[in-house]
Amino acid sequence: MKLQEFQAKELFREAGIPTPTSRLARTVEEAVVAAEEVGCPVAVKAQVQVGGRGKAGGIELVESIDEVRAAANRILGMELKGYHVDRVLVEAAVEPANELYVGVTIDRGVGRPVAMVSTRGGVDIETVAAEDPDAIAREQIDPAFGMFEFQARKAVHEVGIDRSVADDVAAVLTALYDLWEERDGSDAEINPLLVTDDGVVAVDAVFNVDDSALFRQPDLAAVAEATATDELEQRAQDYGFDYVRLDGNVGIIGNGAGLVMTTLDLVEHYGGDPANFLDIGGGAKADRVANALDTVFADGRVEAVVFNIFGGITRGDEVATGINEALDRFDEIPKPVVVRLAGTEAARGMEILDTDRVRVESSLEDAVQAAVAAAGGRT
Amino acid sequence: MKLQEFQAKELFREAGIPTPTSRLARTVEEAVVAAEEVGCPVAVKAQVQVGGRGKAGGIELVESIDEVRAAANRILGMELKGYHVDRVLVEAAVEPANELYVGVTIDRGVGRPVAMVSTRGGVDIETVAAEDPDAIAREQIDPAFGMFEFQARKAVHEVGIDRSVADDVAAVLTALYDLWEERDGSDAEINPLLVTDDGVVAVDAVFNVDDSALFRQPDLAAVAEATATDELEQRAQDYGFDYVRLDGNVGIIGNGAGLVMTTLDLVEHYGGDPANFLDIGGGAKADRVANALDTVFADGRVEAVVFNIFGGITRGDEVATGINEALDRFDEIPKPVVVRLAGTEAARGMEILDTDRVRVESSLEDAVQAAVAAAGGRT
Amino acid sequence: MSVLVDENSRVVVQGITGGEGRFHTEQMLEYGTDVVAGVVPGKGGQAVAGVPVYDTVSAAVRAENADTSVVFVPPGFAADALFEALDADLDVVVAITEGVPTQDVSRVSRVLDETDTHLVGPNGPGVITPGETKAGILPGNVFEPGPVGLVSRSGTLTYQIVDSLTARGFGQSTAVGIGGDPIVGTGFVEALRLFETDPDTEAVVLCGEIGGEDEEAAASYIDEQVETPVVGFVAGRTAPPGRRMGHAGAIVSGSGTGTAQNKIDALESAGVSVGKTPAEVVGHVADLLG
Amino acid sequence: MSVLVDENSRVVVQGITGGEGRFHTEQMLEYGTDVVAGVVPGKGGQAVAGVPVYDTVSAAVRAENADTSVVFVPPGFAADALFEALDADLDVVVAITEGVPTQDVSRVSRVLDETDTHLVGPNGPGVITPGETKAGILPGNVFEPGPVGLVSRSGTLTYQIVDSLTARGFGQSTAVGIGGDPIVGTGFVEALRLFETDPDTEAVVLCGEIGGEDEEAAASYIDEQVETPVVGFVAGRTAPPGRRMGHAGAIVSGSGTGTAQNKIDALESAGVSVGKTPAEVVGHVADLLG
Repeated sequence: MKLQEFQAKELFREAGIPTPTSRLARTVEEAVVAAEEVGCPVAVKAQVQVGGRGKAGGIELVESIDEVRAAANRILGMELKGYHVDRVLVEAAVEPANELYVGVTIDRGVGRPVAMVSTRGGVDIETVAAEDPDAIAREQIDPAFGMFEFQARKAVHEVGIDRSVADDVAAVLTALYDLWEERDGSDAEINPLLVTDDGVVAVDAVFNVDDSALFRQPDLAAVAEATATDELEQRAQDYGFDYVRLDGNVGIIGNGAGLVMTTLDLVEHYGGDPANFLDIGGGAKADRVANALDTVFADGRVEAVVFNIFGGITRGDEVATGINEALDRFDEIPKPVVVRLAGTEAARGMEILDTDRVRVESSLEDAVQAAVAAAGGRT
Repeated sequence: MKLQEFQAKELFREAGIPTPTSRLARTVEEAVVAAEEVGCPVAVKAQVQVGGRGKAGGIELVESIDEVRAAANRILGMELKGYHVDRVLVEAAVEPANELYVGVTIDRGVGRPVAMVSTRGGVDIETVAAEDPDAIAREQIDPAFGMFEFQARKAVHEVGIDRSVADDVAAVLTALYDLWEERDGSDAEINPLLVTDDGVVAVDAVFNVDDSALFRQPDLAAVAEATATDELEQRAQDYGFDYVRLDGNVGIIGNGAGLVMTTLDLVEHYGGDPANFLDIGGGAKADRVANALDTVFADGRVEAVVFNIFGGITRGDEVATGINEALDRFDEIPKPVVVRLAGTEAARGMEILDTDRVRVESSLEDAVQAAVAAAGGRT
Repeated sequence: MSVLVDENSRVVVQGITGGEGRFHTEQMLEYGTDVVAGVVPGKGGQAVAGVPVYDTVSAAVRAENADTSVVFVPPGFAADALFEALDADLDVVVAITEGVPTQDVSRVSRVLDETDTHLVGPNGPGVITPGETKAGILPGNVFEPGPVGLVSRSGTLTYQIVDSLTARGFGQSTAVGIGGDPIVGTGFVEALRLFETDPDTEAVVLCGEIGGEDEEAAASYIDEQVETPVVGFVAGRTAPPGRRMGHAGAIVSGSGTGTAQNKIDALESAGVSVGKTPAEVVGHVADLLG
Repeated sequence: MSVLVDENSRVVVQGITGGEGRFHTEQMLEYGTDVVAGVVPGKGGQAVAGVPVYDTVSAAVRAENADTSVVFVPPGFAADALFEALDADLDVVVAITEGVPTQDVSRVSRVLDETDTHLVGPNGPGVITPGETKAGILPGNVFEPGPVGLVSRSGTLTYQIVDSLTARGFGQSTAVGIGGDPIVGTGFVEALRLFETDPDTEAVVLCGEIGGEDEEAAASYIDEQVETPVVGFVAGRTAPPGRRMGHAGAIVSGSGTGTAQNKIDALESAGVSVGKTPAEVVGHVADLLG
């Protein structure tokens, strides 16, 4: 779960990481008041959970209150990479200066945390990693001990941070690691960490929380609930589904991430465009199946649905019953549905299904091809 | 540094370990008021930093206020294993019941903490360890992680703690370990941990703090300073010496624990009785040497002093100057002093020494024999 | 022969009194697994489906000689259950639990590195050696004994492929569901290493998916150390960057690493026949084992 | 030959700008030790007695090829300095610092167990190979090259015995001051193991003291694995139980373990000639090598 910039900065401030003065604003007038409090020049920054806001026009640096008004007016309400912008952060502008990068994440290859510092902040760090790997110091962290003090010093010196701010940067890295550990971060980044005459300041803030750990981070879980922006994704989240909305017209429902992804891949393989990823999870009962179908039907772009279940824990008869129940909610079936059931109680499920309302296929490949055809091919 | 019972129990309470209600009293009248508050029956317990208080008559269980008065009157002011009792703890008596043992210490053999639980509390745990080792469950702790939750459960079940209090005992062990870790304990013990109808309660409390860690436990360091009871030990502590008072008449000063202990051993080997252990440490200057002599002279039992320095970092000339300075403080040298200097600048030290006032020997064995003879042999 | 588990495995189920633990204990018993003990703190002395319950893993191991654990303990307690299982020196620990915090798994993995135990999972369906035993939640009826080793990050996708394999007459030596989380115990490389030592495994099917670099690591390892022919599949070719697909592992980062294409390229460079569809995977196996 | 350090050792001094660090750097240089670098965070670029100072151990190792560290860092920062030294993969780390909290040393020792580094100390005088190099604070003038290996928990007692040995013509191969704390890196057993592999060490003097069970462990090890003759000494025969004598290690517990007599008995059972006085120790060495 990705926190928005202002939420991440709130965590940073509590952890003692310097951030510029800022105020959150939901309207143009609030933005003006905020700018008056903060003092121009300010940056007006769209608060959405995606990266690359600057390039996409979601951040504007302005000198006067009039410009704040214009910028807020433009940014509030805009669509940014699929997200509706309903809040901006009005933040004191920091003099352009040396830009550093500081980050903490899990190195999946070794299964351990890694803390990173680079003198090449302000740009995409993955590009730096690819082009100039030595410009990033990496310290592998022992998760039993957490980060040793020397590791922050070492990272900072290895990468050649200027001696005058070396201690400040080491302190930020230590604070960021401790925050990451304490608040169950998956990734935490400051890019850029700006070097000013008074020390360093975190101009941007990324903090992604491990979804699996939200149960022990209740305040962050509450934030997550409050920030879903897409109405369909909100509905899926309320139902407890793993759901991702895409751009195509073939609705896809299945059980198990790997199998659902494979179904998406097959839709594309057979010339269609997936409309979504929806994993109903293991052991789903009829009601849950109905909710899934309900979610996908609600997507106006969907022209046909493929339902692909391989029963392990999930029982084919339960799924079939759920599909029937979901269809009962409609006088007329809104979109063609192709069902493929395999595994546990699949045969019984096939019997239960009402073939007047859904098309049944016994192979995955046939089911996907039928759905792609029903949707009328690529959008 | 050994905390007194009431100090240890204060820590236990903060850590959530159940203890009986109690009040500290410095006078008989305070003890009576305390007993009225706590409610009879109560235990009146001498507060001194030694074990085995019960056997030595330092703990009395009484039923009435009159008995409290009598017990406090007897215990306050008594000498207990060399310590003057100036405080008693008046504590609600707990019904005699099943007595358990819970403890945390460092297993020096492996260099790791060990947490222990036994069903044979209320007696000397080292006797239990010798006679019935299986009656103690031991969990070696990984100092990187601290104690895992399962380890407390495991210890409690392995040793056969009754199921009805298993969770309570596990919780106490966990709390004791965390306290031990957080407050830099060297040993922490609850013996006995009493099983009552309402759960478990820590009737005694031992908490020894690692002296080396007092710098980061300032509140415990303050307690340590306030509780030295022997006037000479207090003086030595103020001077910053490692000092132990013994019963003999040969005062011993040296540099380095091993060498001083060896000097003690040699005193005994040659028929004398050591009056003390005093290590002036490494690199001592003249002033420090004078303070050491001052401390040992102040011991009325001392009949002669042997000064044994092997200079590594410590310089023989500095030591000699210090001895001369210390002797200058007296019109007449109070006790015969035998000095043996070796190592760094020993020759120069020998020259500096005033042989009218001290006897100089060049071998350790000769120096010790001379001091033993001067003290008049065994006390 | 087989890897990780076989007919001699003696299984303890941690969290046996919970809904899932109870259900799958019954399923395992039905499949023929020697489920010899359950563990639930505070519930020692009870029994579930005739299986005695102990308070601690060490008590269960001592009393019942268990060598394998299957863990159904909820996420908040799972790490402690795994630490306990590792402390008890089991040969194989299978963690079914979904949603264990990644930092917890990182700490478990730190301890695991110092043991000889094989951890499978978390967030995987477990391990099955068809006809002998299963330690986990895989649907036994899909599997048949045979020469194909299977290792996969995904549960139902595995069943899909196994079902097709079985239908075409290709049984399985052992199937290992390594789990979909960012950090798992046994990864592709370790599973391949085990299969390589198993004379009865004549081919291995490796089912990968987007995210991480485990498929790439597997490709290098195959190139250098694996003689057994490997057939591959990678799910998530159409997944958009930066979005999480279902479980924690299935997320593509913005850059090139972790994409399906990157993984497919790496595997193919190592001589792995990568199928574009599950049907193609079975076809490649047929080509190898005809 | 020698153990741990020799003329090729390249020493980095952690905490070189402090009073002790500076003084003993000069002393080591004077003795002939190759002190190639110092480390003090924030003071990189300075120099002490001509020795260049770096901010981190890794920078010092990279620039100066150091393989040995001597640590003078104050107690509150010592553990971190030791973690840093272990991270830098040095061969030998000598911790002079006195008063490092025991729990800190326990954590350092936890990391140490996973490395190939030899940690000597903390709270010891270090290591000297007479005529070649010293890494620590031992007074070089007392030592002479020769066939006697020495391992001791105590500093000045070591000098006392070495002085007598030297006076009688018995020089030393290497002397190792393992330190007086409850937990140390290299203990008696490890030191004996090293001396056993050194062809130039013809006898070993082991100086123990009350507290702990390291002498008892050494006795078992000597009994089973040591061919080189060993002469012993144990300080603290007259120490009263329960009182601490000077440093953390020198405390007798209330029961039989840790007493001088217990240690002497164990050593004698293993065939060690234990001297009652330092002079007797030298006498035993003379009997062996005379």
